[in-house]
Amino acid sequence: MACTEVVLGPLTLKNPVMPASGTFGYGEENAGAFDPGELGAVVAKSVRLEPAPGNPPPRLVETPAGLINAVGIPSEGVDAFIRDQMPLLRQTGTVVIVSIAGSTALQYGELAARLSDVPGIDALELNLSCPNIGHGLPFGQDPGLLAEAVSAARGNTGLPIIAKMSPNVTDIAAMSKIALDAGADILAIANTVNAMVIDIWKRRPVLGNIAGGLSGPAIRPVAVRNVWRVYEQVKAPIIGSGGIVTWQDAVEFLLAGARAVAVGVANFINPNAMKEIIQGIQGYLDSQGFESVEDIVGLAHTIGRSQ
Amino acid sequence: MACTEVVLGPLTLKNPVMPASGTFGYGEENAGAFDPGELGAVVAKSVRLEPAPGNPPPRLVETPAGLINAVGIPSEGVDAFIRDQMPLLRQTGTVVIVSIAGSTALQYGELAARLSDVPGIDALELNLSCPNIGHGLPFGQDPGLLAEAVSAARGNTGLPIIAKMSPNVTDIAAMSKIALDAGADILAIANTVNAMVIDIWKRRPVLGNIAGGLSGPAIRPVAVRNVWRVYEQVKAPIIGSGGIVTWQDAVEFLLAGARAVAVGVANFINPNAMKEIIQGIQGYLDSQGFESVEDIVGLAHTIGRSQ
Amino acid sequence: MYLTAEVTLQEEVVEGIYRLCIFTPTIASLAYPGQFAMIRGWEGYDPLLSRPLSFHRIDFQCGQVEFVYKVVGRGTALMSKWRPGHRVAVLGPLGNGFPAPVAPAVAVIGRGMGTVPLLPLVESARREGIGVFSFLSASHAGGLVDLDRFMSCSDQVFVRTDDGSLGAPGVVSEDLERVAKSTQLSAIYCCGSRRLARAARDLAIFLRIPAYVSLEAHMGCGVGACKGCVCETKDGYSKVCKDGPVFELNEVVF
Amino acid sequence: MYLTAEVTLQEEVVEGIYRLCIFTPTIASLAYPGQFAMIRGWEGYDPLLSRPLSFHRIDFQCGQVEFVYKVVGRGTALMSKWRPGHRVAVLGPLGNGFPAPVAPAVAVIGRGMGTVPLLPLVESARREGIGVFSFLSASHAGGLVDLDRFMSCSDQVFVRTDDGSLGAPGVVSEDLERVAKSTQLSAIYCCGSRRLARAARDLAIFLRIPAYVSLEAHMGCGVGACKGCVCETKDGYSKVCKDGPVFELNEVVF
Ligand SMILES: Cc1cc2nc3c(=O)[nH]c(=O)nc-3n(C[C@H](O)[C@H](O)[C@H](O)COP(=O)(O)OP(=O)(O)OC[C@H]3O[C@@H](n4cnc5c(N)ncnc54)[C@H](O)[C@@H]3O)c2cc1C
Ligand SMILES: Cc1cc2nc3c(=O)[nH]c(=O)nc-3n(C[C@H](O)[C@H](O)[C@H](O)COP(=O)(O)OP(=O)(O)OC[C@H]3O[C@@H](n4cnc5c(N)ncnc54)[C@H](O)[C@@H]3O)c2cc1C
Ligand SMILES: Cc1cc2nc3c(=O)[nH]c(=O)nc-3n(C[C@H](O)[C@H](O)[C@H](O)COP(=O)(O)O)c2cc1C
Ligand SMILES: Cc1cc2nc3c(=O)[nH]c(=O)nc-3n(C[C@H](O)[C@H](O)[C@H](O)COP(=O)(O)O)c2cc1C
Ligand code: FES
Ligand code: FES
Repeated sequence: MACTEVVLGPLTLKNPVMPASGTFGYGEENAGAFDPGELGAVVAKSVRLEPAPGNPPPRLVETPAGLINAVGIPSEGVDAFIRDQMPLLRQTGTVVIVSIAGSTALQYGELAARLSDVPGIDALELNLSCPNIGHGLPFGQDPGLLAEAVSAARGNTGLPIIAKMSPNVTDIAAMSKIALDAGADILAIANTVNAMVIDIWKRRPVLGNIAGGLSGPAIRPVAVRNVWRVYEQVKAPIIGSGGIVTWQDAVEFLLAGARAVAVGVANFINPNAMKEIIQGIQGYLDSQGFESVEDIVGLAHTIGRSQ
Repeated sequence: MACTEVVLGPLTLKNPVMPASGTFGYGEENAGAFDPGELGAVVAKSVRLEPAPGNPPPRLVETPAGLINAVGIPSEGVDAFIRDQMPLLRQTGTVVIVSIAGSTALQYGELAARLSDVPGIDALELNLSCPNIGHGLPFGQDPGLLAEAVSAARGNTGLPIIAKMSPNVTDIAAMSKIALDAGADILAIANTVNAMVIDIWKRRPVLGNIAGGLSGPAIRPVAVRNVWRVYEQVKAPIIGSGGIVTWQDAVEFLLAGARAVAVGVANFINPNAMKEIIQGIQGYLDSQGFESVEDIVGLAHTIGRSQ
Repeated sequence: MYLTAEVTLQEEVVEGIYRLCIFTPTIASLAYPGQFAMIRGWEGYDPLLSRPLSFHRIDFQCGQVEFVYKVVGRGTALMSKWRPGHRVAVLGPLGNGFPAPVAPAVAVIGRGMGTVPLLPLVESARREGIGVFSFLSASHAGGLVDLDRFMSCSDQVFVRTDDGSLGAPGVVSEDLERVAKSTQLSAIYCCGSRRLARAARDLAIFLRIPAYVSLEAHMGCGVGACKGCVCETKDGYSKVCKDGPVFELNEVVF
Repeated sequence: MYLTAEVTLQEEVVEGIYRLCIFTPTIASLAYPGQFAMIRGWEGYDPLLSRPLSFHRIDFQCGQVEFVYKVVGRGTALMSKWRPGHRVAVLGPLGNGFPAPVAPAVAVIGRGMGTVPLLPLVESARREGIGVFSFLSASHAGGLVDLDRFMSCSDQVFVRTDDGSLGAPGVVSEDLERVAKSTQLSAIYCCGSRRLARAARDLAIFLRIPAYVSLEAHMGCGVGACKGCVCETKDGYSKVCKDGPVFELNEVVF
């Protein structure tokens, strides 16, 4: 049996499959199809410094092969998170990744500081797609803010930092380099794509927040392309995500250069998805004669096109 | 019956529906379902200065609710285009838009010069998504190159100029302003989204060109969002496109702020699509009590959210 | 429970409204009135998400659950083409259903498809020997699905249709008010109309009895993980799938 | 022609290979061997594009066209679920088919699903009184669809299967070479295998007779507008849908 362990810089996972932040419950909000401890990691929904209600409903709208969400990062605040959620996360017995979302660069620092000494956290993921206070663009779309936010977190924690990049940029590889230079260890490629739907009968946007982020199979080829580019231009471990539903999709990301994958919307349509993906990757490696996941990371770059 | 005429700055169309460049044959490559003369405009496949073969096959790959193409703008060259294609285009009897694609900014100028005096051309569309020679990014993703390409065309023609913007940028509104400042009259929002698919059995990209542009319903919510943003921030007529298949989709773009719409992949799956869209828009206006297309352009911005 | 199960019956009850039965002993043995299931049974990713449907009948003896749904869009249109033998993915039972009815009698008040989740409640009340008064409205008679079942399990049924095709025209909440004056009700259960919900709330406050409403929202996960399906309550946003779909009526901000 | 038409027959010929008949007098009256149609008959946008299928039989008397296809992916899997009465969108006939066979005799050589477009050619040659020699190969006997029809319209049929389940193991192009030595052929028609195509090309050059091949490519529009379906020819890229799908064999760069 091929080895499924993957090493993402300072972080080692027993297999390359984890949920995407905000799409999977590790405790009671679990559809109960399998034990989250089987996952390479669990990833919590992004947490804020202070409690926040999130966006007004409707928060979801379906599109062809996609889902737009404008949930808006409701949060119980970091203190309540540490008190109420961390015990559940720890209990899963696998690697725990906590996603944080700030409204200012400093808040990323503060969140990192608060979470650094909490037992049971293995890495912090910075959700950089949140709009920031006092500036038009989210952190992930502004090179300066991006560097500030990542540096602020880096300055306050020794935990591995995953920078979850926005795909809504001209050059995601350049932005990734900025995040790495500012201290990120791992890149998550990528978050949702800006999108919206208008109700032609009400003649207004469907979502309470007007626009939101598109996820699901519709964006998979866009995410694969982003992983491919970043892999080519940046030396850093990549967690790939965007529209992964089946193990075949996950293998596609690995071949493009991801070392691990995050699964989002698929958890909604098939609560067994992540388990099936873990098994499917294993089966692919075995049947294709590979010895480990690492063997296929980025492999599609190196095999010459034979015709 | 509501009036379907739309005025796009210097260009007046009898109705707001046209094909997207590269997806519809006005002459013999027409699936023959209706007379192209019924369209608001016909738009030719992008033409180059010199003959070019285009990309190696495979050039197309399907994705969930989408199609990636890496056709690569094969062209007979502008001279052969003027000789062989223009008679067919003129013959349609409707507004003729010629799309041009340069490999350098100067080539946009040269193409504009060559086409300016050709009878029967009503507007030039600049396809700014083509990679340029000697620089990493396509014109549409580099502010400096974008300005150069548009200026070069503007300097050599009095024809209305449509700048077809790339959605693969951080801020499409800012890029649109650059195109307008450089002399564009009309914005086409937007071209295809960078994307790719990897064959997990061959372990290499499916497309001969590795990556391509994603179109179809998958990107519709992304395109609507881009039209919405540009409409909010830029004063210029917009041609919306991306994933329009039905008249309802077209109305969505008009409500978001487009004054006209371009239909691409839909022509492949329903050769009657554009005709049905024209009729559907008419029916919507009539049944909803609007007097003209202009009445609903951008309307979703102005109606307050009642709850 | 997430499982694959077989469609055992599909029938068009009236135009555009279908009855769908699925054989799934596990879910049938766990479900209670007011809960729902997320259902998906098509190829491909368009539409992408599962569709939530309330249990209309929970027959744990036959191992079967029954849904009644209206075709309103592409998901339900695809559903209506499923035939017996077709296999579908079902996640359920989900959510907090209706608190169990208590003696002496309960009132259920619903409109249109909102009567769907009320039927299993009425049937269970009847089984427990608790009185039931049903107040049902719809735009037209066809919209009152399984009226006969409501009749056979209720002490009294009041019916109103907008077009007068069944029952005198009028407002069914007024019927409820009238009945409430002469009958001791332990609770009111409501679904399918904001207007009826507001009327039921005011009456329940006046009578000092609990009242419950079953809400709908666009759903992603159905299990509380995505926070996509919120409604506004006095405590802020609540998740319809997990905190509901049944809420105490006066907790909800309409 | 772009029209909506009704499925009249769907049957699984052998495992994974289906026969699909569509009633469309207009297309049946226009189509000729080697042409194809783009077909789409599912809801939603996943899969997005129509699927190209070659005519397997063109029955203009019954107003019917027949396709034979193999389930290889999601589009063909969905297709296989269509039942008589199902309505599908058909665009066709498309492309340049096979040049009409001329006396005294033609050879057709095909492998697997590549035999599909050859059958109407064989049938029309027979109708015209032109001799036909058919050279068919497949991985196993089941892959030789409608062998009986080939038999009844050919002067001689040579069959080879990789697993020897029908015909002696061997290479069907060698059969062709052998026959070509003793028989005067006016042309060779080929489909379904690069290896066979190369062999046929070399033989045709040697015999100084024309040879044709039907190619496949991923298609967008099917009508020549999108330039998505090119193959490499001596003149550069050619559009399979419009310039082909049938090409002169020695024009194609393999
Ligand atoms: C807990 C719950 C229980 C439900 N029980 C029933 C039931 O027993 N019978 C029944 O007929 N319907 C029920 N619904 C509503 C049903 O889920 C929607 O009608 C269905 O999902 C629409 O899917 P569609 O693809 O046909 O429509 P779409 O094309 O997705 O949309 C058509 C219309 O339906 C609305 N809609 C879409 N999805 C939802 C959703 N998840 N919730 C509410 N509205 C939606 C859209 O806004 C739109 O107006 C229930 C909804 C919830 C949340
Ligand atoms: C002119 C023409 C005539 C054809 N005639 C027949 C026929 O008579 N019988 C038959 O069984 N098949 C025929 N094909 C091939 C058939 O179109 C494909 O098998 C079908 O489109 C696959 O669709 P899918 O959704 O099932 O597979 P997908 O899931 O789309 O793909 C599965 C596999 O099929 C390949 N494929 C997908 N689309 C095409 C395409 N357009 N052309 C070639 N390969 C493709 C993919 O690369 C992949 O390997 C023909 C193709 C062309 C171009
Ligand atoms: C309902 C929903 C909520 C999400 N919440 C978060 C979040 O809190 N933090 C975050 O970084 N990403 C969030 N995301 C983005 C996902 O983590 C993931 O990056 C995205 O959905 C793309 O993956 P997918 O296509 O597999 O869903 C959310 C996505 C969805 C659909
Ligand atoms: C096969 C194909 C070829 C295209 N060729 C061109 C082109 O030559 N020039 C151009 O500006 N856009 C080209 N496009 C992009 C379309 O014009 C359009 O912007 C895009 O497909 C989005 O619209 P759609 O989703 O409706 O297809 C092409 C698209 C496709 C699918
Ligand atoms: S549907 Fe996901 S939280 Fe309710
Ligand atoms: S499929 Fe469009 S040119 Fe051939």
